[in-house]
Order: sequence, then structure tokens, then C-alpha cells
Amino acid sequence: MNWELIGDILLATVPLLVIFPSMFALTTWVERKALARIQNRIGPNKVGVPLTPYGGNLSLFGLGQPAADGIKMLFKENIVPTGADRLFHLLAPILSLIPAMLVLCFLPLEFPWLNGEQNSVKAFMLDGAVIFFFAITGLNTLAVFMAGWASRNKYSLLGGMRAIAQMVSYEIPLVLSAVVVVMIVGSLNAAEIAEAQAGWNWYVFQPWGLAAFVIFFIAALAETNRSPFDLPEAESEIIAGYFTEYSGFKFALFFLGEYIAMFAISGLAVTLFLGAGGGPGVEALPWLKVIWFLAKVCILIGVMIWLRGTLPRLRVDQLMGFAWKFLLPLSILNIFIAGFAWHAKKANEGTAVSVIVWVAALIILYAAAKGLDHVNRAKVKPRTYQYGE
Amino acid sequence: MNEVTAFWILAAISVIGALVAVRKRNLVHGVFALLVFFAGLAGLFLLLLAEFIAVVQILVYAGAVGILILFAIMLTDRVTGKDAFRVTSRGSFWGAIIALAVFLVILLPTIREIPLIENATPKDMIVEQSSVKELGTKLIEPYIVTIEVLALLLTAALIGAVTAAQGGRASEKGENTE
Amino acid sequence: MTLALHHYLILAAVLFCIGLLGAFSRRNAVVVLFSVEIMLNAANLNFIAFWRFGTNPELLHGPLFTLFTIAVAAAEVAVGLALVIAVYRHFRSVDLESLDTLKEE
Amino acid sequence: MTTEKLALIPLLPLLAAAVTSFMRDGKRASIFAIAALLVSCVLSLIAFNEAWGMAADDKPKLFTIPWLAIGGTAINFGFVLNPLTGAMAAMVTFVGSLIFIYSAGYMSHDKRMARFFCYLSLFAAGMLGVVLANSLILFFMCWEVVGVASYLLISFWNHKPEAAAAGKKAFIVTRVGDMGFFIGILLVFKVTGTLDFYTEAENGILQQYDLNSQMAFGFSAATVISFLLFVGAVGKSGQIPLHVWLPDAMEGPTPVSALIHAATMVAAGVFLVARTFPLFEAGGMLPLVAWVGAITALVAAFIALGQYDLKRILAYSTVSQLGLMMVGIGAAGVSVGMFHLLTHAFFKALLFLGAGSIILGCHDEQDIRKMGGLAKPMPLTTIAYLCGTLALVAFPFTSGFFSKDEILAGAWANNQPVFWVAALASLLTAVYMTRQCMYVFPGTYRGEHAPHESPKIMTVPLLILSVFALGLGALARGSILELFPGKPVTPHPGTVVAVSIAVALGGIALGFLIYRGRAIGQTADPLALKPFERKFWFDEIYEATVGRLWTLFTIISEQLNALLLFIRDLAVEVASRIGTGFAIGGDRKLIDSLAFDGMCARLRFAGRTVTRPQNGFLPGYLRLIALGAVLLTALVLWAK
Repeated sequence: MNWELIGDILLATVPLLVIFPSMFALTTWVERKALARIQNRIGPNKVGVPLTPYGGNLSLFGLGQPAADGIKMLFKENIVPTGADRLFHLLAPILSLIPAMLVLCFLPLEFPWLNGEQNSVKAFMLDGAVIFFFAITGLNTLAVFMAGWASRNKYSLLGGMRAIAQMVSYEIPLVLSAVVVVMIVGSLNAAEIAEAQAGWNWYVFQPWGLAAFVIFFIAALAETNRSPFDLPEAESEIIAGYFTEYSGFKFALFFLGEYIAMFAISGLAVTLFLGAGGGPGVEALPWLKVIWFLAKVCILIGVMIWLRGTLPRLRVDQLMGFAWKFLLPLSILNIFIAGFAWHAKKANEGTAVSVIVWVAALIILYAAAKGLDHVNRAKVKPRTYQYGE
Repeated sequence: MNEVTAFWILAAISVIGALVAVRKRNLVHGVFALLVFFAGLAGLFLLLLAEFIAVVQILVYAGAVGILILFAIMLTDRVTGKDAFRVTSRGSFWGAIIALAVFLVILLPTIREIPLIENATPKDMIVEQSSVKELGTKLIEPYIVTIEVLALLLTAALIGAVTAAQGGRASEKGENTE
Repeated sequence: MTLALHHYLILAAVLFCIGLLGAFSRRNAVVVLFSVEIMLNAANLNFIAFWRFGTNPELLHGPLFTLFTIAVAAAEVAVGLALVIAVYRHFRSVDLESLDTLKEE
Repeated sequence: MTTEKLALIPLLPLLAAAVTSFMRDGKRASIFAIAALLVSCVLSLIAFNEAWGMAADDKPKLFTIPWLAIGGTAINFGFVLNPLTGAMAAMVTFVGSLIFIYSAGYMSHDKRMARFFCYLSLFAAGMLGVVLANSLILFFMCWEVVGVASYLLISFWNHKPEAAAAGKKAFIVTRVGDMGFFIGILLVFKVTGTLDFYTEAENGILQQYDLNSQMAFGFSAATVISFLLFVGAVGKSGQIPLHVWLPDAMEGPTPVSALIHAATMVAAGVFLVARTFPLFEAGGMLPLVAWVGAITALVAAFIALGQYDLKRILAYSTVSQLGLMMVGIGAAGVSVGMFHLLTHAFFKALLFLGAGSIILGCHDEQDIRKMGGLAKPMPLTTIAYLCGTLALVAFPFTSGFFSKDEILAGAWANNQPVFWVAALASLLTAVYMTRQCMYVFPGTYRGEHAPHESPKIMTVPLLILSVFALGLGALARGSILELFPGKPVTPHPGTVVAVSIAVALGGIALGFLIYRGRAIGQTADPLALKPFERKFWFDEIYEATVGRLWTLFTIISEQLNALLLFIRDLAVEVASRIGTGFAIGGDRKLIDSLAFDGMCARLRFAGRTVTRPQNGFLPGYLRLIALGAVLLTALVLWAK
């Protein structure tokens, strides 16, 4: 037995298994709190640390809420509908969690105790980390289908189908916007991508990088079924979508899986566009990289929560149209622009031309987005209602 | 746990996955078994150091093809995914016999050549040689036309699939009233 | 025991014939389609195995060919399933035993 | 001109086809297609000019594109420039350009004009590929492209059932020939190990002569191969017995008839023979070629006498002339056949375009009985048409005269019986053309709507072609005959010249005598005899033989099935009678399971066995395929 290897693996994976679930717990609290504040409510503020078994409570702004929720979930009854496929009903939440957990390994988190190894685990220092990331997140659709189908409930199935259609559609702009960065760096290796952005050379500061980042972020929202793309679990239409028939611990697993997927995809966004672990002071103190990385992830999560509180939900046709008619053409155009701009900049390093190229690319992308928007809006006809007149 | 163990485990996974996929009455279960088979095969590719192929295997098969088949099942059969009363077609016994015959025909030359191929040992490859970068360069350098043709093929297939699945406009309308 | 080429070859043969068995014996057109996928994948395994144990692995012929096969197989699945759906619209069935006429009944 | 540019000649129309396939606007598409063909026409004229300078035995200029390399053998695509291909390319592009321009006028009212030009360009690309190809496989591919384009164009007006049927017929009949051609190609590859006509290393198909190795039944390889190639040529060039598709192909738009079924595509078969002439020579197949040609020429000329459809007469005349070309190649060599091919291309294109003009002027009327008196309202067309007719009947000193003369001279020298057959065919040619002209031009108009002259865009190409039809022979005679391999007979024997002039003038006189003063259209036609009118019952014969064979199979299997069902019913009846009798007494089991059920089951089994291979049971088909594969593989393994 190669104890050293096992030690390495444990050193690299255990932190992931500790950090992200605890972040999940915190995030649920933050989300509830923030949404409440946006909606002019107070949010959870009672549950805290019980001081005595008979009362007396240190409320701490309701920070105990996640723990209480978790305990509640654990002890809830596990209900499986009659006629449901029991095996798949059980497997679905697990299958939704595993890919999300797995892809965390591909994020270039440089834990200080890994002796400066760039990636968390040597075994995951794959050449194709980015594409592996997409491949494995793609498996999430299967879990969604499994859940929807196994529940033997039409709302579940509808939700599942909606979710799959949405995930499949948005995966394309997601990957295409990541392609830009991969193309520029010339590598699919997450660590190399992080390396290439060292020293404030973040790709979000390039016009194409900015566009790609925005597209990526929007697609990521849809990919993780976050508001305003949360149609698969639109309460007013199809109850809770594919996890209508889930309760208790299985539901908690779904919940966990969804949040971990959010972290993972935010982590990828940070890696690709926001300079990974780069930030002030990392040259002097390398361990700051992890902090910065997680901080950026938290900021992105914060934006997601903020959007959830702000934007109304899309309609199904709008959702599909947005992916295929707006994001897809724009991201393809962006690839071309990135190629041209990069070459033009490389040829004229440090001259005024590079600035002009920068500005021109920005203008073209902005104009393209505006134009596409205009074209798409022109096609929208006044909605007619079959039964609603 | 060494390479051989990994091989046997992955081989067992793929064979069982494939067997279940082709024998299972419940189609949806069959598809998931098929996905297990694909995953096992991806593992085998990893074992053979074809890392990128493994990724593509997962991405295309487990991700895209699996979902596509699931959608097709949902669109054709009853939602429960239950196959018809009788799973196998008429005279499937003969089918099995012929499949066995094919197997033997494939197997015999392989076994005959075993002394010859037993000594073929994998070269110690530098990781660089099988890297994604190398593969990409190869795709651009001598195989660019192939890539373009493939792109054309995929586009054509896409359009063809949409047209075929959509059917005539009239029939579609007829479909909706049902 | 060490792994040699023939391990992979025999495994691929087994997988191929499982696919063949499915294509021969199932009534449902979708199952036949994914049996074909199993066969294609078995062939891919052969490509990769030959590449790994071959004489010039640096040429990457095996992975490249496999990539092309996967792309073609993807196209094949898309078209095949579209045909299955078209057939289903027409016959209200994907049972291969009932699809025994070329024109409308 | 570099040889790379040679590839541009077929590629430009191909590009035009690709681009026009996306166009809706017919006019724009026509301009694009015409422009592309004109450019390639200029290119091929340049190439022809260059080829002109080469002697017949010079090394051809090659441009090779490697396509497939399997082990040591390479299969190439390539283009070749020598006098033969140069002249043919120049002819195809030149006549093609004129026809394209003409079609822009002819089709201007059609909604699918853009599509029409797309098909035309595709056809031109395929044809030029056939002409310039340096490898049999490229030749065959382009040959098939030409076939497809022809199919598309014949059935262009696919709302007409006859047009659709004619397209299918053309495709299927030529397929019979193509099968032979393809097997021939495979044999060539087997024998010579290459598919290139010429190679730099001088070991192309046409450059090596060791084809005398024995094959089956004591024939040499060259014999077998050239026979198979000839089968392909017969299919494409409408020689007997595969000529039946060509007259039906007249259902297509008239420019198509002119371009494909007169000037270029049908000549491809002749061109194939000319192209692989060394093989035919080595294989000793030339007498067969000559005889098939002669018989075709005669039979088609007879049939043409009995037709009333303007275009159909021309179609049979085309078949007949193609036969004469085959005679030329078979009896006198490449140069003579090609000379007639070139002159024929011009005057037959002229005739067809003239016919198109007439048809358009008469409001889509094709029946010559409903025409008449067209000389006055359509003067330009009439002049052009008469020029074409003169050339076709080989009136002295028109182009047809010179080329036909060469053929007859060659036949006289090598094969006297063929000479007389060909002479008779020529006589008939003059007769039916006179007949047709007598129907169409003099007299009074017998149709309903008043005829009118066609627009300039149509008449100008006609006049250009007339000049060529009359003058090309005299102008180019010497040089063209010099250009190609195979020397014509010089000087021509007096008998030949006399016969040649006599048949032309005599035929015209004969036709004139018969039809002058006759109330055309009202009384029965003296020459439209039943066998001619019914085309010697070729279609009927095919239907009675090939078609009947299929019907026979169906009937037999149906009868078998019915018989089985009857026997089963009978047996059931008998068994049930007996069974009822015995059932009272007892052994129900025996009767039921053995006699009754067993009998039924066995009979059913027998029935199933009989119908098994054709039951539409898909997995069964699949299994049979696999079984075949297994057996084949096992055979190969076992043989190894």
C-alpha cells in the first residue's frame, strides 16, 4: 500500500468535503436572510444555540437554522410513492450529488499543505480538466431524469423534462464561452489556466473575456436551475418539479447537490475568468490563494442570490429562445472576436493598436448583443391565450 | 489494487452493463445499464491511457446519447418505459445462435494469434505523447479535412433528424389532436 | 499475470456479440439502436487497445479514429432515433415485428 | 496553361451548381451558371489550343490528385489533357454555353428556373469530369453524376407522370449498363493494378498492353474488360438493346434534350469507347462495336419514320447517329467516330434547340400533325432548322456530310456488310428528316393558337450553331482527323462517295416525292407503318420478358401460398371429420395433438418456411445478413 499516496489523496479531498458542505450550510442561511431582506422581511432569526434543555437561546441572527433544518430533514419520513421505481427513486439524489462533488476536484484550489502542488489531487491533474468538468456535470441531467421518471408523477416528469431541455440547451453556450479561454490559454488544464492569469491578468478584463464571463454566468444560472431560470421547479406551475415526490433525507441530498453544483460552476467561472486564486498579496503569502478563490466563489454565489431576489421567472419559450437565439450566436461570435483580438494584440504588443483592438472588440460585442436583442424582440408577437380570453 | 484488478473490475462492469441493457424488459432501466456500460468502457480507455477519449466517451455517450435515447423512449413508448409483452422477437433463439457464431468467428483468429500478440507490450509513453494538445495538433495538421467533413456530416444529421422526427406539417397537426 | 492485447480483444469481442445479441433478439427498435451503440463501442475499444499495444503510439491513430467513430456514431444515433420517432408516428409502434410493410396499410 | 487549371474546367460549373442550389431567383441563377460555364469554356478553348499542338502520340499532360492509398496501391483522381479530351471539353463547353443561354430564354417562365440551372450546371460539371478524367474511378463517378443530373432534368417537370416515369426509366436502364461498366472497372483494377488512364511512369491502363492474359472461357482479359465497358457505353449511348430510355427522355425540357440527349451525355458512351480504344483494339471487340452500332442505326432510323412527336423523331435520329458513331469507331478508328461525334453535337443541338423554339412557338405542341406552315411566322427558326436538317442528312459539303463520309469509307474498307447497313440507315435518315420538315414547315398551320417567333435570346444561339453545323466539317476536317489517333481511309473510293451523295440526295428526293401534295395530317402516313410507330415493340418486349418474370415470381408464390392454404384447410376439414368421428370413442389426445394440431402445425410450419425470407421481419433480415457474414468470414479463415 502506498500510504503516501493515500495520505495525499486524503489531504486533498477531505478539505473539499469539509469546506463545501459547510459553505452550503452557511449559504442556505445567507440566502434566506438575503431574500428576506430584499423582500422586506427579517428571515430566520430565532434558531440559535440552545443554552439549556428547557429554554434559553443564543439566537446569533438565526445561524442555527441550517443545523436545525438538517436535523429536521434527517428525521423526516422517507416517502416513496406507490408505483414509483424504488431503485431509481433512491439512486436519483445520490447520482445528483456525486457529479457535483466529483467536479470540485478539478478546481485549482491550492491548499497550503499540498506542498505547492497546483491542483488539489495529483490524480486529478488531468490535461482535460475543463472538458472533464463539463462531461461530469452533464451527468446531472441523468439524475434529474431519473428523479422525474422514477417518481411516477406527471409534475415530476414534466419538471424533469423541462430541466433536461434547459440543461442541454444552456450547456452549449456554457461550453462555447469556456472555449474562448481554453483557446487563448492553449490548454484544458485548470492549473495552467489559473497560471496564465497570474498577476491581475484576469480574462474578465478583456472584452471577449467579459462577454464570455457574462454568457457563462447566465448559462451557469440556467444549468444549476437557479432563478430566473428555475422553471423546472416552478412552484406555481408544476409544484416542485422533479423533486415533488421527495422528502426527508433524499430531498436534502438533492438540495445539497444543487448547491454544490452552484459552488462548482462558480468555481469554474472563477478559474476561467476571475484569475482563480489570484489577488492582492498572493506572491508573499501563497496560502491566500485558497482564501481568494473561495471569496470569489462566495461573491458569485451572492450575485446568484441577489438575482434570485430580483428577477422574475422566464417563460418556457423565452427560456429556449434566449439560449438558442441570443446566447449561442453571441458566444460563437465571441470565439471569433477573441481569436482576432488576441492575434492583433499579440502582433502589436504594448502599442496604441492593442488599445484600439480592445475598444473595437468591446464595441463590436456590445453592438452584436444589442442587435441580437433587437432582432429577437422584433419577432415576439403579442401573446394569445387559448383559454384565457 | 493494480492494473489487472482494475481491468477485471471494469470488464465486469461493462459486460454486465451491456448484458442488462440488451436483456432488461424495462427500457429506462436498460438505458441506465447502457450508461453503466459506457462508463465502464470509459474506465477501460483511461486504463489504456486514452484519457481524452474517455472524457469524450462520457461527454458524448453518457451525456448526450443517453439523454437522446431517453427522450426517444419518452416520445415513443408509454411513459413507464415498459417494453411490449414479449421482449424478444420471434425466433430469438436463432439470433442468439448466430450471435454466438459471430463471436466464435471473431474469437478463433484472436486465439490463434495469441502467441503472436502476447509479446506486444505497451510502450512506455511519455504523457506528452497522448496529451490533448498533441491530439489537437494532429486533428488540425493531417486530419483537417476529416474534421470538416465530420462537421458537415453532423450538421446534415442534425437537419435530417429534425426533419425526420418532425414529420409532415399536416401529420403533425393530426398528431396534436389525439 | 499481466495485461496483454488479447485480453482487450476478447473483451471487445464479448461486448460486440452482446450488442449483436440485442440487435437480433429484441423487438423494440430503440433497444436495437442501442445494441448497435454497444457494438460500435466495442469496436472503439479495439482501436484503442491496438493503438496502445501497437508499434507507433505517437501517431495517435487509435484515438483519432475513435474520435471520428464517436462523432459518426453520435450522428447515427440522432438520425436513428429521429427515424424511430417517425416510424412511431406512422405505425404507432416501435415493435420491429409489426413493421413489416413498406407502404401505408 | 498549367495542368492545375484543368481541374477548374469541371469545378467551375460544380461551384455554380452549389451556389445556384441556394438561389431562388431564376434570372440571377441563370446569369451565374452561364458565367461559370463561359469561363470554363474559355479555359477549355485555351486547353484545346494547347492540345492542338500535341501530336496524337505525344505524352498527355497530367494533373494527379492522390485520393486513397491502400498499402502500396494508390487510387488517384486526376485530369488529363490530350487532343481527345481537349476537343471534347471545348465542344461540351461551347455547345453547353449556347444551350445555357438558350435555356435562359426557354425556361424564363418556369417557377423553378433556378433549380433548373442548378441541375444543368451539375450536369455540365459531371460531363466535363467525364471528359477530362484521367482515372476510371473518377470517370465512373462523374458518369454517375451525369446520370443523376440527367434523371433530375428528365423528370424536371415532375408533376407530369410521364416525365417522372421517363426519368426513372432512364435511370434504371442506364443502370443496367453501368453495372457492366463497374464490373469492368473492377476487372481493370484486378488485371492492371491501376485505375489511371495514363501515368507519369507510363504504366497506366492505356499505356500497357499486356492485357492478353487469359480469363474465363478462353477470352483474354482485354476482351472481357472491353466487353463490359462496352455494355456501359451501350447503356449510356442508347444503343440497342438499351436504347429504350432515350426517346422517353424527351419528356424533359427541350434544352435538356439538346444538351444531354443529343450533344453531350449520350456521346459519353461513344467517348468511353474512344477513350479506351486501345483496350477494344487489344480485345478484338471492334467488329462487335461496329455491328451493334450499325444495327442500332438502322433500327432507330426505321422507328423514326413512324413517329409523330417532333422531339421523339429527333431522339430516334440521335440513337441512329450514335449508332453511326459506333460504326465509325468500330470500323474506322477513334478519329472518325470522334469527328462525327463533334459535328453531330453541333447539328443535333441545333435541331433540338430549333425544335424547342418550334414547340414554344406552337404553344407547347409537339405533335407534327398539328403543325405545318411554320416557315412564314418563324423564319429564323426555320432557316436554322433546315441547316441542321441538311447537316444531319449529310447533304454534300455540310459538316454531317464530311463526317459520315469518313464513316462510310472506313466501313467500306473494313467491313462491307456494315457499310451497306450504314448506308441504308443514312438513306432512311434523309427520308425521315424530309418527312418531318414536310410536316412542319410548308402548308398551312393545323394547330389552334397562332404560332410566333421565339425571342432573340433563343434564336441567336440557333444561328451561331447553324454556322457551325454547316461549316465545321469543311473547316475542321483535316485538322480533327489529324488530331486523333487512328488514320482514316484516304482517298475515299469512288463508290463510297457516290453512295454517300446518292443516299443523301435520294433520301431527300424520296421523302419529297412521297409527301409532296399529300394532305398531310388528314390522310394516313404511308411510312408510319405499325412496327415503326410502335418502335418495334421494344418496350412491350421488355415488359413481356423482364417485367413478366417478376410477375411470374409473384404469381407462383401466390399460387403456392394458396395451394398450401387449400391443403391445410382440406386437412383440417378431413381431420376434424375423422376427429369428430373418433372423439366419441375416445382418443382425443391422439387425434388432437398428433393428427389435427400436429398436421396444422406442420403445414403452418411449411408455409412459414416458404414465406420466411420475404416476410418483412426486420430482425430476421439482420440475422440472415450476419449469418452470411459469418459464413463468408469462416470461408476466408478456412481458406487461409
